Amino acid sequence: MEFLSELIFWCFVVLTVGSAAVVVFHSRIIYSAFALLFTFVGVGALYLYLSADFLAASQLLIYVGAILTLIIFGVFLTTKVMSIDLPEQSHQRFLALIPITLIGIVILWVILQTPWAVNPAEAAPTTKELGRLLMSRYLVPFELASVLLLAALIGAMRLARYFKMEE
Amino acid sequence: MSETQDLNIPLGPPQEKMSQALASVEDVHGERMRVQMGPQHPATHGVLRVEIETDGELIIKGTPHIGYLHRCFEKVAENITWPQIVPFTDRLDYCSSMNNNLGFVLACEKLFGIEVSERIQTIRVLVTELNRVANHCVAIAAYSLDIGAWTPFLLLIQEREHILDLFEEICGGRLLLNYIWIGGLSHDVPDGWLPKVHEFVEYMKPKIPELNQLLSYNKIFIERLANVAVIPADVCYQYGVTGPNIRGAGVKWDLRKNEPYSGYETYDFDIPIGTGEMGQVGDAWDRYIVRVREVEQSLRIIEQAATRLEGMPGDDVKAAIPKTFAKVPKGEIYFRTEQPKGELGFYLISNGKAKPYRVKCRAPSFSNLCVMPKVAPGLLIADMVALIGSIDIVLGDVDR
Amino acid sequence: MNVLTSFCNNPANWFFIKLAISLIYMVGMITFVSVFALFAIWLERKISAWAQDRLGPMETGGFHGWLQTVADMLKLLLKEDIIPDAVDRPLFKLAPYIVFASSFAAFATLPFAANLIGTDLNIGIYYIVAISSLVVIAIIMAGWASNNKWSLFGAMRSASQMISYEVPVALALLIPILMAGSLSMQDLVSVQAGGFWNWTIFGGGGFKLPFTVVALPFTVLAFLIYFWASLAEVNRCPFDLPEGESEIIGFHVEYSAMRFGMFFFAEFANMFLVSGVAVALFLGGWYAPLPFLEVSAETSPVLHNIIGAFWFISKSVILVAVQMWLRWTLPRFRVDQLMHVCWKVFLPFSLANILIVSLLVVLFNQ
Amino acid sequence: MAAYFKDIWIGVTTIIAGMAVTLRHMIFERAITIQYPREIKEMYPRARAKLFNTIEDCECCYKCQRICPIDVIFIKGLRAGKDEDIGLLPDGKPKKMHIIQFDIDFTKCIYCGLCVDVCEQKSLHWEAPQEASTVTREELYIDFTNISDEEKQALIAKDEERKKAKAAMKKKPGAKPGVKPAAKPAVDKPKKDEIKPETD
Repeated sequence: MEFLSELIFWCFVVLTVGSAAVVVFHSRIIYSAFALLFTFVGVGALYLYLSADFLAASQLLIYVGAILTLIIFGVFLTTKVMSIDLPEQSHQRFLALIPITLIGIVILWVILQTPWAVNPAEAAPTTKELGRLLMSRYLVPFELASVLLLAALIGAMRLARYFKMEE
Repeated sequence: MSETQDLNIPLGPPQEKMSQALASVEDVHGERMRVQMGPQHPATHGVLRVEIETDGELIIKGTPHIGYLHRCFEKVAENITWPQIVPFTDRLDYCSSMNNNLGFVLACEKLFGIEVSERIQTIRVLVTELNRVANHCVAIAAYSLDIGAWTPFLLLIQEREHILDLFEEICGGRLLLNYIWIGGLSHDVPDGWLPKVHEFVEYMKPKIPELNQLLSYNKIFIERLANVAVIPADVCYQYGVTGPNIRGAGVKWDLRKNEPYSGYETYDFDIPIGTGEMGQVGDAWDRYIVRVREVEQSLRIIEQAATRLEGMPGDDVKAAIPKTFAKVPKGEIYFRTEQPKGELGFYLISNGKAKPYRVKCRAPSFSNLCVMPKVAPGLLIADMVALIGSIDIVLGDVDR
Repeated sequence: MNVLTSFCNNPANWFFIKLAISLIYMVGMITFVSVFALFAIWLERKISAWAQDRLGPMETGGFHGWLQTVADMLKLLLKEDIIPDAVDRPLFKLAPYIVFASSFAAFATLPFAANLIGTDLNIGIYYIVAISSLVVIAIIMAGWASNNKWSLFGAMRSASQMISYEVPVALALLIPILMAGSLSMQDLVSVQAGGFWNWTIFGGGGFKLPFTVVALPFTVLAFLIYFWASLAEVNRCPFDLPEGESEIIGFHVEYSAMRFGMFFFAEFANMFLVSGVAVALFLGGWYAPLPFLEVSAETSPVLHNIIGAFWFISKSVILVAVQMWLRWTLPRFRVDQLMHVCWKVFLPFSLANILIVSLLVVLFNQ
Repeated sequence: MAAYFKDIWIGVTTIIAGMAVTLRHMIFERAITIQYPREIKEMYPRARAKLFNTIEDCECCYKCQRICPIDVIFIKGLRAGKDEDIGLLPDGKPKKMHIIQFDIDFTKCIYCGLCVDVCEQKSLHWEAPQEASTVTREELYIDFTNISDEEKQALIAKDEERKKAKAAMKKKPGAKPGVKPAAKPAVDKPKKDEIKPETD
């Protein structure tokens, strides 16, 4: 049974990484956008393996339901979306090598430094605890985030309006 | 018809707002989408193609392209004899064949100087008003379908079926009737038909409040139509829009009252006009409700005509039909009648021979459709459907 | 027999047993959804026919044409699968599966009875809301891949509509969640035990009398908002703009054969899903309207589940029938009116509703 | 604000009113569907369902052919000899014509009823069959004559003989030489396999 569980886990890993590769490497931007769907779903499934079920559902709801839709709309609204050819060749290879090496070093350092929890997390309902934390310890960031979103909402509405109503 | 010059007609407030919006849209966005609505589209009532330029769902330009149903009516009519044209007039506006027959026949009778008896005139009024009810049933039904309500469609088609049954009994045809002939009628009224007409009127009367309850005063329906696709009276004058459309714009113009024919002056009926009850005068809802109220008025006329006929002695309905059309008076004439969709005019030139020299048909649907490029900018795609439905076109009539 | 018992008793094998049960449940659920979709399509035809003084299908299968949709499905299966030349083939082929899969995946936490539930996640209702948002992407995919302007219109409309209406749906669902204090479907159902006066729609939901009377208008309002907004979620009339036969024909205009059938199935599966959620959260789930109409788990666990499933399904079917009744009565909204109704009517009402109900919950919970 | 709530109120009440109407139709109104093969609706006597020509009564006056606006009636008659007695017409006059062709092309007929009206013998009339539809277009090209091909050929031959005799009679005084050639195909109806389905 361990084997089956592992198998499913690796299936999701392949799904996530494979679709992420499509997102990065595909030459047509619309395919990249739709491949993101599978990446998000795969990441959500990986959250489930960490017993973070609330987070998994939130991942689906927010990233797939809202953000991905937004990205796809963005792609649609890009002019001449059909004829965009993403450059497949890089021009300044050596120049690009410097930041990439730096970033790689940072990531490697983080990976090596982090004390990874190798035992599976305890499967316990996290929802109530999350709610408590958000309403007590992390109240200010939570509220700040909502204020930020509200401001973004209002700004978007202002931008989207075609014309001024008569005052 | 593809390009219409701008006539600088003052528009109502919502459209003004929309045209302002359009101006700003043109500044901001460079790209528009050109969509072909039709010729195979469920809301175009036939094979009409509307070429629309949209920005999102907002229509910037809507141009009707016609001719997919062109059958050369006028040219065909020059090659057949006078009485043979009558069945072809059925096919102009196939929803109101009787009225087309009557328009052509009255023009011919005036040209040839034929007088018909009062009884024939009364029967003609009766059947054309019946057909007006049937036509408005189809118009309202198809409109409700356009707006997305299915049930009124089938309920109204059901009422229309009763009228078609009456027609089948009186002349044998259901849709294409060929009942009114030059100088008379194809058949006399059969026995037991007039009581059926009375029965139908009694049956139909309560159906209109039911329709109002189900559809006309439904909030969603009102919201879809009120203030949408406003055609003001001056635009109607300029584009030759007639029928319920100009009456919906608040103009009391009905040839049955203004230029009475076939004894319409002796009947007691009103002309319903749009009053801007739910929004602006001349919006889609006004045009719609005028049709509903016209059904009521037509039922009144039908009742009066049927009562009159019951008291009238029978005579030969074919007495005044000329024996031969080989020699007819020379001359030309333009005669117009009030068809359910608007003014139906026939311009006939006779050179004295059995076949007409020229037949020109002024079809109401064509003129009504012409107003579309004027009204379409600023509508949403869903409003375009509401516009096409509310001016009630039949493509057979537009293309001829 | 002994082998089976020992197999079952070995904890190492429990995983396989669980897997087998899950597979059986899954297959059973697919069967149920398909049969329900067939039945619902037949019911839709019948209801439309009755509303329009017609008879509807009468021939196929004898009694009232009950086999008609089976025949239609067979026809769809046997039809040529036409894929237009200019479409985006991979996406075009993929979209119907995603639509069907996501609407089907949500059935996992729908509680049909006390033990008839795929998995009683502790975030059950949240999971349903989340997973049904996948449909949006699939519909956009279908509309885009069709390479047809009309289907793109449909996809755009659908996406904007479903995203907007997720807000009032979620807010309305918060009311029973607030009252029950849990996201688990079975918890949400079990607080409504014992007669219809304990149902959440009537102010019950785990609370006793004084609260019930005060909260009654607000819970009813929450139910109504949920029901109407869920109509938009599943693209039903009067919110059927993505299909909008008379305007834009719909996002699936280029689809034919069974690919179209998948969209069709998914629509009816979704109808059952939203009705099922409404039943579970507002209308007492699998509890009978009156307590004596059900069998307690002590007397017979099997019968308890069967009777429970009966009540759940019949309540859901009634709600589905109401959805159909609405469809055959009302005209369609326009795009801007749709948004108006969502943001300016449903949203303020549901927000106020949440405030009031949470206040009441706090007041009466002490 | 008042308008906002009023709008919502009107919306709710009118939706309920509409639903009441559909509910009434669902429950109280009887379905009007006629289940066709089992229930058959009586057709009215004047119904323009299908033309039928009682060939025994036909005068072969060509009036229907002339009035037809779209020329779908094809008639060919041969004058009977003075000595021949081929029966009487409904109004008592003796028949004068052999009808060797009376075809109506129902694929083109527009059912206007003009031909029925001009028929003085009432031989061309409307019939109301319940099943007027056919599977092929060829079946809609209906031949109403009741004579066999041999009889037809015999009649044509006889007619040609008579015409020749007439021409010979006329030739004697030395009149016009250009008599119409009687050899032109007597039956000018298209052969059945020639009627091709037109695309519409």
